Amino acid sequence: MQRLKTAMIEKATALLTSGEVSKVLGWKKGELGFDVEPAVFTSVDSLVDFTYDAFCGANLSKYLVEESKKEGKILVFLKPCDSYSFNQLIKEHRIKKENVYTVGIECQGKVDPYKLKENGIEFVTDASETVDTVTVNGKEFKKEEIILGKCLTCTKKLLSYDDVISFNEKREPSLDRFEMVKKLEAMTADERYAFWKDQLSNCIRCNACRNVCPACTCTKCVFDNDNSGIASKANSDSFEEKMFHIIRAFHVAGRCTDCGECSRVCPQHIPLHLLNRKFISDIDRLYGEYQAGEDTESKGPLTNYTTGDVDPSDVFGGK
Amino acid sequence: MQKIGVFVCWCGSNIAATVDVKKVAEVLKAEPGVVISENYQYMCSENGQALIRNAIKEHGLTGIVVCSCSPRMHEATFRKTAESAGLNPYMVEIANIREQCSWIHKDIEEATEKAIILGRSAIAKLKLNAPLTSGESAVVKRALVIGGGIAGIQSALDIAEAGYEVDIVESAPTIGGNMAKLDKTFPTLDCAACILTPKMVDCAQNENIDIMTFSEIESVKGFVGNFKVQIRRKARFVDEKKCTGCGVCMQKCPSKKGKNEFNMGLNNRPAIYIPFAQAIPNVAIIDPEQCLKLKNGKCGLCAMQCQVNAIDYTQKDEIIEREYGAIVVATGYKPISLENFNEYGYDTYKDVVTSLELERLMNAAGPSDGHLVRPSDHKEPKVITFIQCVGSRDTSGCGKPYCSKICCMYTAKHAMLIREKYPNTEVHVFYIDVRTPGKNYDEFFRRAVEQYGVDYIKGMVGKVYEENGKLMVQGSDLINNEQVVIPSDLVVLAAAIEPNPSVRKIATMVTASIDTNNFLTEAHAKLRPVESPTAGIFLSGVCQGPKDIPETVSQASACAAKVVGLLSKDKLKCNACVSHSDEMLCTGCSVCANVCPYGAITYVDKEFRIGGGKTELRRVASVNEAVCQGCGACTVACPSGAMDLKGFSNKQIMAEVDAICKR
Amino acid sequence: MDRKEQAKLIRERSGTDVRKCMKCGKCSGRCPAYAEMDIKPHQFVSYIEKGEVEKLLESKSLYTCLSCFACVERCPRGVAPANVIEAVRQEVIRAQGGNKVQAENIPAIVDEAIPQQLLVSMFRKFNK
Amino acid sequence: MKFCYYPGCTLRTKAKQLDIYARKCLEKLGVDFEEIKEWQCCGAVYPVSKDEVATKLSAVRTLASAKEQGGKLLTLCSACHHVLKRVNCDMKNDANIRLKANNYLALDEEYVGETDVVHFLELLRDYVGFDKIKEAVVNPLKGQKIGAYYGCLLLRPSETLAFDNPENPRIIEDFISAIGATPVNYAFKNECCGAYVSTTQQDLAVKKSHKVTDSAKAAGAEKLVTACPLCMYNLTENGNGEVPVYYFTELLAEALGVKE
Amino acid sequence: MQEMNNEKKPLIVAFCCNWCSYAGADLAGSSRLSYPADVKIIRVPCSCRVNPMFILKAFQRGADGVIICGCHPGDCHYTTGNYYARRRMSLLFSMLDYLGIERERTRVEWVSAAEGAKFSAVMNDFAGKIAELGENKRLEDLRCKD
Repeated sequence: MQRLKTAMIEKATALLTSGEVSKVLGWKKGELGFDVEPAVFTSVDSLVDFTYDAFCGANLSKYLVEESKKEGKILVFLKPCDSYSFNQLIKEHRIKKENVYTVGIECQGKVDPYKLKENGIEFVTDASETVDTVTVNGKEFKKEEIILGKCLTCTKKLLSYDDVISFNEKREPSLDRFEMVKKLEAMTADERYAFWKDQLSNCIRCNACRNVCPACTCTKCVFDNDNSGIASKANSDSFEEKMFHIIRAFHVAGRCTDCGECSRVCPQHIPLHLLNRKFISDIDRLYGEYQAGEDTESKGPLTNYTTGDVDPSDVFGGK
Repeated sequence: MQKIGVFVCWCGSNIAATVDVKKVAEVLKAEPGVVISENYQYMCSENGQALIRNAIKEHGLTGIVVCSCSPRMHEATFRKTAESAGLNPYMVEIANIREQCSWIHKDIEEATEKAIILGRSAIAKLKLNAPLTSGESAVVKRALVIGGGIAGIQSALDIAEAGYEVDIVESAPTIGGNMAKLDKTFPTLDCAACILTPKMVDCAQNENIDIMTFSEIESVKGFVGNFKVQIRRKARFVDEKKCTGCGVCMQKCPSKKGKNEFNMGLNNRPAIYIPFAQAIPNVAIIDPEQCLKLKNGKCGLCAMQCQVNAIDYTQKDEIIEREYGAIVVATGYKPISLENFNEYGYDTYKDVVTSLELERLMNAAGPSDGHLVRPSDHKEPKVITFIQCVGSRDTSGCGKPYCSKICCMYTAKHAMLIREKYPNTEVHVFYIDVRTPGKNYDEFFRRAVEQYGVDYIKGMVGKVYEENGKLMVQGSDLINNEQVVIPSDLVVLAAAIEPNPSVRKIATMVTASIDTNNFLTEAHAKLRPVESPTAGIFLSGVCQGPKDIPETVSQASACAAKVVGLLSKDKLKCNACVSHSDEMLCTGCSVCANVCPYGAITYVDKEFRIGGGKTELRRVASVNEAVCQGCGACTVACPSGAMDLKGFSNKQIMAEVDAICKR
Repeated sequence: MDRKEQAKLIRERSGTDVRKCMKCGKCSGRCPAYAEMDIKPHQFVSYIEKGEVEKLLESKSLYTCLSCFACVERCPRGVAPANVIEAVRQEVIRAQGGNKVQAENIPAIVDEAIPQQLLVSMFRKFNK
Repeated sequence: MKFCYYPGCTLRTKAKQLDIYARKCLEKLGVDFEEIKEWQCCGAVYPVSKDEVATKLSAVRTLASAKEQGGKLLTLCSACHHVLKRVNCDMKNDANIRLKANNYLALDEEYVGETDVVHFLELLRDYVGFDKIKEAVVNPLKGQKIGAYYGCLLLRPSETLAFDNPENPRIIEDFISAIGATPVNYAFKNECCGAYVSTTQQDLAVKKSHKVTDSAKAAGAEKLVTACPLCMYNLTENGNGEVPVYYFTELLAEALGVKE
Repeated sequence: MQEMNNEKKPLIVAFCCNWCSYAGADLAGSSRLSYPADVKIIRVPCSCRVNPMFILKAFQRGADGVIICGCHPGDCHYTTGNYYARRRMSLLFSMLDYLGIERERTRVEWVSAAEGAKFSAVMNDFAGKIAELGENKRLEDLRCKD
């Protein structure tokens, strides 16, 4: 991990020095060690705060929507999952590609701070990792015990970039990403209802999921727009949050790359990605496998059709 | 402050008998924003409209709700009413309390309650309506006629006569259609060729008409006034421009086993052929299934014989694209296949023929040169039995549920002609009903019975079988209450007619409505009988419903009049209910353009103020209002809610939902 | 039971909609037992449609109908005249003393070759 | 695929040939079949009336036990086939009859028409295939001119029976060709022979049977084949006596070389 | 069948496309083919105009069933609208089912302008199913309690 970070800083320094880029989008250390934050570095000097370690879970691509509009080219480091979001944003004309220099970096799963806390670690003094383990404050964890949910099922590959930094150390996913979706589908309607009622009633409408989501880049969200007919700031009845989450999932259906940021940032630990994954698994099942963000040209499943598509009445296998 | 007027129509007793219209008016009057609420016997009548006009002026209404029949019926009427009183026509909403309320409910209380809810819903929507104005689009001054039978020919001639260019696209190698195959025509008994072929020649000679035979419609894009049509000109392996129609190639062609389509397969034709003597264009065509050169490369006799080098074995299908302002569908009919009617032995016995086959057998240009002989042994039949309604009026699933309309008359014609030319021939006709509405039609039929002694038997045939060389026709004689068996030499089946099978594909391409029998639907059975509900698509001939020649020609001319009316305009008013993008919300993500069937959405980079005296360049969607047809696909695809549909906005529909769901 | 009621019952039992008949006579045109019938298949449909059953109950056609379903097969309107005849026959044989076949006549009928099925059918068709 | 073989009453007595040869042919053709357990009479006549339920129950029992045995119900006699197929259709489509029959029978599991009723000729056409039969023939009946006699029960009403084209069927002709003989087409192959009234109104039965046999004779048929014991009896007893009638299975057995 | 008492009659919102299904409903009307008054129709230009938000809004406001009717696939007045609607509704309905909402409460039917009888039959059937399901209890907590 250290050599990866070193190589990244070298790359950033070189590009800043040559003037090819004027800014670098990366991660900055926090006070507690695991509270790494996305940050823009504008000079070689400022790179002292630059970091890349097992805590850099945040997806940087969404920041480019704003950053790429500004003057000067920006260097961005993209983990595999970030690069799918990046591609999707390119497809939707949300990022000015000519203003961005992309460097793909490899990733073997990022640590989930909540799981650290559960293991009694409140702050990080030192950390190191291998492909399969993470050692924090001298304590060694197996990756599958400690990394983010989204990383456990990750099968994403390094796509195409201006440059790639990789030492060919890839971690294999330890779980099937649709396992929980399948489990829910196998439940009775009553059980599913109870599950979601229980989960979604925790929602406090902090909008963290919406704010982090790289597919949610609307200038103004329909939920904030009086003309949409569904605007609401807070939940006025208990269905509101269901409605919010269904609509949000629907709005990103076919565009969601399954980056998992929504669940990562949810302060209430609601497994929001299970809504998106339901759409993804239905799309794969009904219309053929589709991975949003794998390319920048293909038509999304909801802006496409075949004349022989299944009827809504047959989605469950007949009326 | 909105001032809304509510107008509840009785529709005579159509609404008032089931809905308490006074109560509806009264309750709706209490709705916020409603300043006047009236009820009247016929709101669509001049008096009713005057009542609305006066109320608009008197109360300064900002919008009106009419509780009446379906908006598909009178929305346009009331919009005009509003407009004439100075109100924007889109400030009108209709609550459908007839088709969707009074006509389907019996309980007055229940129907009244529903009518009130529908009224409230319309008021809720109206409150969010905004005055709309229609854009304009230019009209391409050229018409397309699909189908070159008598319907297409007549429509094309009339349009061309009015001074507009028109193309006829015909799938067969010649125009003329079914009528060209007929011998004589009822009720005047003049010969079909004598009245049709001059019209065909007119088409060929008219400068405004371009005939494309052996061609099919490949795709249709666009909208009224601006259709873009791709036409596939199928390879005929003969250069149309060079061929003089001399016919030498036909004589020399060694492959003579092709079924002669023009003679209903009753005889054969060579692989290179001209469909019939008066074909337009009078140009040969090669049947690749039969041609030895095309099949195995050996022959080439026709090319050697051709003086003008018109033969081109390498010819390929060609696709051309043209623009039209209007499209006439005149695809016509064909007799149904008789596979479900084996009791009449059509597939089993050679001497059981269809009426269209009989036309060819009796036609001077037919396979027997007009000498009526039976197909099996070419002998003159002495007893001929006609069976009517073969597959018509059949709801069992074997045939067609409708009356084919032409069979009674042509059967009477056949019977009469046979009795006249061969007085020693016995003619029987099995019928269910003889239907002869039309000028001089019943007189015609009676002549067959009274003057020519044709034996009409009321009853259907149950079975046709061969015994001792005769075709035994066993059926009911309901008047005599007997079962009769008539030993016959020739049996003629009046097979039902059905729309040309290609019409479904064409209807889909031009987005015209089509009914369960594959007949194209007219916009209104009485008031707009020659137009499809889809603007710019017109219906000519049997594609709209069974018709005889006089009716077809009348409809074809009516259709042409409508087309000319359209083409005479320089600009058309567009649909006002179009999509528009809120540029402040739009992120330029391109999702909407992906689902637009009309290509109406483009993206532009526009400068926006972002405060602090700064601006930024943003990519936003822009809707071409002349092209947008207002389906709304983009509005749902748009995640940001920037795309909305005028007249059916998110807020309006939500308001309707709210009003309906209010308990 | 009044005759109208009886007609209604027969109509229901037949399971066919006699109002769909367009009076083309194809059923009678096809019927192989037509000559032996006093009331013809199309008349059965017509009488039932009008609610007149009296003549039908006495018709000998009830026993000459061969149940060959040719009329059902060929009706262009999906009416089943054979079902109507059967429904009337049921009305007759279900009534007291309505049996057509008497047990004492059986020995005369039975011959060496007669299949069981035919005897069973005879009882089933003509007796309660 | 398994077939539950249903002989029916007549095949055990008067129509033994139909039965015996059928079994031999099935074995020869390698069809997986077993006789249906505890079969009952099909009821002989399909009760057309909508208010008849009790008379359909024996057929339902047979259908249900085929379902239990997990095979398609294979019939031979046209009358049995007609009754079983139509009752099965009622159980599938007529909610009233389905409810009443199930209430009455109180089976372990409700019967709702799951069984496929397949006639032996359909088996030959759709499951074995006439091509395969042609290959299996060791003793082709060359030169024999045979008329197919369909009668009514296999064909009508075609909506339910779905056996073949009701006015111009081909299946028996194809069968005749497959065993090496020459099919003879004649007009009355699907006309009723009048068997049902042969006991009560013999004159009519004679008339109808003559119509069939005369028509076949005139067309040049030397013999007729049928699947129906009623037709067999009636055409033999009441026909013109000039064209002998055979069960199709007998001819099949002969052609396959399993007839003793 | 009518299990609910009179105050709680089922409430069904039907979104009908203007060209086929709304015309089909008109035809049902002019043919006097009745269906329950519980069904209230909202006219939209095309089934593709139906936003999932409308459906959720209807449930939120107390609808017991929502049905979307459009032209038969292949017959859309706008050529392709119903193909998009078909995908959208397939996914949305599957999602509602995933959240434990009775799948019978939502339906899509293709009804042409010629199918007045079908329209009536569909509405009778749907209204019957909704009546059988009873009040939208599962979604009770999504009602605005005003």
